[in-house]
Amino acid sequence: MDFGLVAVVVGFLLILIGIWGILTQKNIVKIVIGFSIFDTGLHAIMVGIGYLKGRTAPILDSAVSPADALTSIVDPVPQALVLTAIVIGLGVTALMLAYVVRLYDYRKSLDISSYEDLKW
Amino acid sequence: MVRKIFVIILLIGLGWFFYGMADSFHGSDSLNMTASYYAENGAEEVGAANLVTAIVVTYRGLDTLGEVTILFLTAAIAAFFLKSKEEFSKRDVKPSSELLQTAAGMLVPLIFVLGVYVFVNGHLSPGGGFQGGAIIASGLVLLLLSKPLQKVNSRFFALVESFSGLFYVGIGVAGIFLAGGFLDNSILPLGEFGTLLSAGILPVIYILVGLKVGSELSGLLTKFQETQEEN
Amino acid sequence: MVDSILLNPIYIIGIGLGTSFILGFFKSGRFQAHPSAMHSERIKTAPWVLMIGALTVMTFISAEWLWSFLFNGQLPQQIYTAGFEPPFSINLLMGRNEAFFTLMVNLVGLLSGLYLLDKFKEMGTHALSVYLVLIMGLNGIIMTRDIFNLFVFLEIASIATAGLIVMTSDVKALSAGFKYMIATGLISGFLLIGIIFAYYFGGSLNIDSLAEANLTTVQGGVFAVFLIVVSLLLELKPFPANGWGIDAYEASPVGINAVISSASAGATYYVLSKVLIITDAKWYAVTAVVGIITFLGSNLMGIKQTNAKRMLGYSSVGQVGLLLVILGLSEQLGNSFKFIIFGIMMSHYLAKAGLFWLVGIVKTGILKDWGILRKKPVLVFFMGTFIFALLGLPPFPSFFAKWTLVLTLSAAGLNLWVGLILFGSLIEAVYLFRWFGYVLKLDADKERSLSTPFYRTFPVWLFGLLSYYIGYVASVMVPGGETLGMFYLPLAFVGFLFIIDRYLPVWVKNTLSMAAMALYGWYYMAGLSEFRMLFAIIFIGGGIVTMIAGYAKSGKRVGFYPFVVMMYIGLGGLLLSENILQFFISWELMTLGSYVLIIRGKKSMPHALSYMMFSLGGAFLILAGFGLAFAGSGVSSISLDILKNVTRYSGLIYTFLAIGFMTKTAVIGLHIWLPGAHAEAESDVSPMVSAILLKAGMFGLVVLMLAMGSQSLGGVSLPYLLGWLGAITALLGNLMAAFQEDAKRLLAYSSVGQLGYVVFAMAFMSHLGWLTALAFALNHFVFKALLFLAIGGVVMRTKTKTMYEMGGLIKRMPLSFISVLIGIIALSGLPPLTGFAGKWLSYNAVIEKGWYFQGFLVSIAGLVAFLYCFRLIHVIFLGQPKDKFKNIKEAPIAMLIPQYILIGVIMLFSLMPNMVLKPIGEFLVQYFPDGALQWDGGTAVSSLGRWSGVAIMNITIGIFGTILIWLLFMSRKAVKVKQFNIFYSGEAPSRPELTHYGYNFFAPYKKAVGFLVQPLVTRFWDGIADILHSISDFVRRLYNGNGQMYAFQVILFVVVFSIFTIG
Amino acid sequence: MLSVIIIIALTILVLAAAILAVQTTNLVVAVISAGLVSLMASVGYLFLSAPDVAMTEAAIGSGLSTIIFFYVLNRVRGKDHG
Repeated sequence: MDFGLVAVVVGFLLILIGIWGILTQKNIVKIVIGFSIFDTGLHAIMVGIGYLKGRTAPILDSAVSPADALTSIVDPVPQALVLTAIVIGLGVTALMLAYVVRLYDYRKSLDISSYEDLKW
Repeated sequence: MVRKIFVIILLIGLGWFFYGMADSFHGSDSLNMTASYYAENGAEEVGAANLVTAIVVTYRGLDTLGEVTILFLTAAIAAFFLKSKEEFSKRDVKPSSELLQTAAGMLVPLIFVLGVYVFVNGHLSPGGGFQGGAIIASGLVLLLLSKPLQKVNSRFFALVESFSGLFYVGIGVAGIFLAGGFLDNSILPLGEFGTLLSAGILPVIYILVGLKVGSELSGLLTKFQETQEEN
Repeated sequence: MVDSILLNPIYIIGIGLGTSFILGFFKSGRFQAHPSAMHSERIKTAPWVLMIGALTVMTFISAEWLWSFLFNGQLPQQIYTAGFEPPFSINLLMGRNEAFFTLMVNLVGLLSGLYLLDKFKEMGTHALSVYLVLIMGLNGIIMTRDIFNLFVFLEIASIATAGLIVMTSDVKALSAGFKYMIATGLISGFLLIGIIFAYYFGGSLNIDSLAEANLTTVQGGVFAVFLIVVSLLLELKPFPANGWGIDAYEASPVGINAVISSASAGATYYVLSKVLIITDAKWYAVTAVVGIITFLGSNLMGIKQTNAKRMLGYSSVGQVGLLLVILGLSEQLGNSFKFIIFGIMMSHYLAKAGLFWLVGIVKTGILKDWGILRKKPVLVFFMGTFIFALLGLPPFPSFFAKWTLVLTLSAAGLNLWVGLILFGSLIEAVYLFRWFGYVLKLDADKERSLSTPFYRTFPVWLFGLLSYYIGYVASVMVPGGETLGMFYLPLAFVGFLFIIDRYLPVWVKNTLSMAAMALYGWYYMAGLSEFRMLFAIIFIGGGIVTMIAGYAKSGKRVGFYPFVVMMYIGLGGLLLSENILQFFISWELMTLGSYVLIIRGKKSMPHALSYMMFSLGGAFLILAGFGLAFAGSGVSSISLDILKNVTRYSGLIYTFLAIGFMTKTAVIGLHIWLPGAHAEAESDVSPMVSAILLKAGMFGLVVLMLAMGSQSLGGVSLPYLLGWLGAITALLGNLMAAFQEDAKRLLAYSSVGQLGYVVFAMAFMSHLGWLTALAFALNHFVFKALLFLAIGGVVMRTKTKTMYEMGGLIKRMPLSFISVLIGIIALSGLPPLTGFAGKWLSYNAVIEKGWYFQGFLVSIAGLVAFLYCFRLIHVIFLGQPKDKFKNIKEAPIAMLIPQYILIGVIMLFSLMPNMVLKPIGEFLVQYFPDGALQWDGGTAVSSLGRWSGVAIMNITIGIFGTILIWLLFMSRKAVKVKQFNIFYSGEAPSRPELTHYGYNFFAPYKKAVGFLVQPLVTRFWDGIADILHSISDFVRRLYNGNGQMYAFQVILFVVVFSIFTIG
Repeated sequence: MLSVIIIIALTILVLAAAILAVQTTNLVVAVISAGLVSLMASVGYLFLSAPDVAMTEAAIGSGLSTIIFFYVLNRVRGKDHG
């Protein structure tokens, strides 16, 4: 069983679930939750892509010497990217939630259809 | 309902596309060009045992600078418009239980120490600035939970944040003058591989990242926490 | 060479970031919910100054780099971070493009930073940091060569944008910002999937390495390419998945908008262009298609907008669409690609930022409240500059870019693209010119004042002036640009007039302008040959004569003279043109100048708009025609002579050009702008536009027909069609003239009819026909100018244009009466005056050609002309004087002088028709050798008869003199009754004019032939406009303001796009 | 073999939690479920030899974001749901 493929597939499914939430839930908090699941899916895909079957973490210690790193570690690059992506995702989520708070202050409503001021 | 049907149709379309992508993915047997380079040369060039850290802080240092900037942005924006009233309104918040307060008093320093440990050792073991910063921020949450009436000095976070950010950029620029380029970690000697004081300036950067992320997240949390008072 | 240590481009990023971190040290002056509680009065300019300083340094660095790329032969420089070479570490590139784009971003960032001083004071240091980070992020987007790093910078930019949107902090901005975040969140998610798959299939994150990996050939790699391209396209807000972007435009503060529109769009666009190298030809084509849909769709949406910011948002998106088209077609555009992008990009950049800044100065988005801008004429000037620049009118860079674009696309055989681009530009012109019309015409709210602090006007000034400078730069770069020197001096004079415009009285400026035109004619026109000389007499000589009437005006007449002169420069330029570029620029200059003249009239706003639309439509047809000619002649030359050598598309070229020119001659079907435009214009403008300007179209036809001769399209001979068109125009124009109540409208319609004669006569393609046409052109100028001046004088005194309200003015205004009398005699083609010569010639020509039925129509038209001429003289001057005009004065002397000069000219021509006809005939011989008129002294001899001007003159003067004396004698005996003094059963009639004999003068005829003058054509064009408006209104309902709807559209775009591109 | 079973279980749980998170009308449950999704994902990352990511996801994805969510919920609680 290829864990990498599993992660990729699960990631895609999470993305679809997240989008479903974003598109169908009226409540803006739920929309943000949809985004957070969407993000988790993204991260899962990225980690899955970097995985090589049967290899260890890209940390060189007593178990893995620099010499045989080439054949024994998984790809570190996607992991580095995911670290960045996770932090960015947190930033986006926090900002969205800040929006939610402010929107709520104005209209006392969490329904996205209350916020259609600009259109056409 | 009609709307949901449309969404379902749309998601089927998207899912079909994703299926194509997943189908085209079939793992790898060996590291690709970029990863091989890091595996072979990372330890030698950067001197960090944790290759992810080497990549995050050095090879892709600009990304990391960018991402702390994003947190900085978020914190600044949230600070801008989640501003609570200047006077701290003394509404009746139930003081938390004695137990929680005591536990927090003991745990919070420990959590802070753990956070610091994580980002100081980022180049050797799993973890680093982000994780350490996040741990520090969660320590703060505990503090806030146990003493909900305590006014946290967000000015302090802002100062720490600015200082660490500035140092970070400064180290980056120093790389141009002292070494091979922006954010080059070899402006300090690489040291002995696998020890705490190794990998050049990398641990310093990661400490700064840790401080910055920690203070940014703390600032963010404080803002969200303070908005409670307006309620 | 740039010292790469001291001016390392990475400093742009370092300084941007470092400074925003430093800004964190300042105690934040924070936003307060209650403005009263603004605790931060001792405001914090220090942080603002710091930010401006940082932006200045950033601007300087990129300017320095651009400078050395352009002038010092600097080579592109790679900047490695972390001291390792790519693809293993992130690298940035500073090349010519990067320097250019970062300079754009930093400059507009700096200026908007200045502009936003007030706003920043209100928002505090946090906003300063966010703003600075936004600019820094855009720089990063441009320079980075690493695709994940690109993602990070894109995120920085979009989060900063979302942050700045909410900093206006009203609920609308908040909801817009939230929608913006949802959409960009999804888009960046898709981008990230694309990036990681690109890494998987390509083994690198470096764009250049990915390009080498040929992802599109790797099975599965296509998915990665697809996602990357689609998300970058989505970042550029393609129609129709762009509601979120449009809302953001509407919600954000104007200084920010300027950055989003000019800088962000530029940066994202550049990113797409650099990332497309990892794809293949197919993706370029896809980009072009998305671009054209966006260009057309967004501009269509723009039509229905009433809010300036939203409208500009649609326009920005549309412009980006156009840029995408160009990017997508870059392969086909070859060497011209860079120049075209440069031109379009610069115009968009300068104009959009400038317009957004103006929105902030006017402080209202409601288009109809923009009249207030007239309080600052300079700003109106710059607004005009920006709008013209946006639409690609000369002398702005986008003009030269569009010109090159059309020529190159035509040469590549991509005619459909040319058509679509020009059509989209026309739609864009509709709403931009409507807006400009509001500014020029609508009443301003007197209560409001316009606050224009220096830091707000300075950016507008700078970008306004830069538009001209860059336009100059572009003009030198375009092929044929070296021949544009002929415009420099005249246009410099126009600039001079602009500068002195607000300070000098009208008579000084009038004198200066006349002198300048005389010099222009003397210096430039002296060497002209043949036809051109004839038109030079009309354009320049005629122009000077009509300008004498300008002395009748008092005050300063701000905003008049620069445009008059510009129009005449355009007209003169047509004559001087040796290549199609000069010709087209002249054409546009003339259009621009005349547009402003026309819109000065009292109720002329809608007419000026329709004038502009028809003119631009015509101009675009001309442009398309030139493009085809360029392609069809097979020689890569832009000389006007290529029209003689076309081998392909000749029918189409002929048609396009003919229709284009006939929008100016106002042939039936394209005439609906004319009556309003001519009739509502000021009294000395009407003769200019009606008697002179129309001839520009005729000159175009002359050039066209002489070069291309007879062509046919689909088996139909085009001159034959023109003949019919001319005949019908003549008849209907005159009929409509006969049924007008408004004296100036009557004259205007009469011009429609008479230009119909001209087209008709030219269509003969024979010696006599052309002789008629050219002679008539000269005559028409003389008598139409005379009539408009005379009637203009009357209108000036009576303050009405409605004929039945006048009457009996012969005694009060005898000199005007004589002018009109002579004018109508000349016009209606009665002997003895010049009109008769035209008639006589045309009958000869008809018989010669054998177009009897058309000839019949034209003769009827001639009869109708008698009717309206009769009405003109009878209703206005004869009959009984109205009480209120008892003490009316003769028209001002300044109006009379040109009239009598013109009368002198008429008399001269009438006495000696050979003076005009003979030289025309002589040079016509080389084109139409057969059937030339023979001259026997002053007597013309054709195959059908002979005609001597002097003899006829003597006879008719005798007859008419007798009648006139008799009439005058009889009028003494007339019984005087009061007009309108009629009561029905003791009640005053509700519409007393119904009882006036001068009202509906030709009612019986109207009953008989009125069906012919139903405003079918007007209805047709109104119908087209309605359809456009309805489509616009229907489609924009897609943008229902719901964030989920927008998210749905974004994802739908991805899915549909995937179906079309990768099956 | 054990790892395979754990992975399968994690997969099912993650998806179930995700669906629960977007479908439930109770915001508290939704937030907790979303946090669980992150938490289980971070466990999964350990199996994918990505301890750094696992730590980060656990600390940030399931830790801090959940806390922020709760602050927001606390702020807007009870007045609206849906």
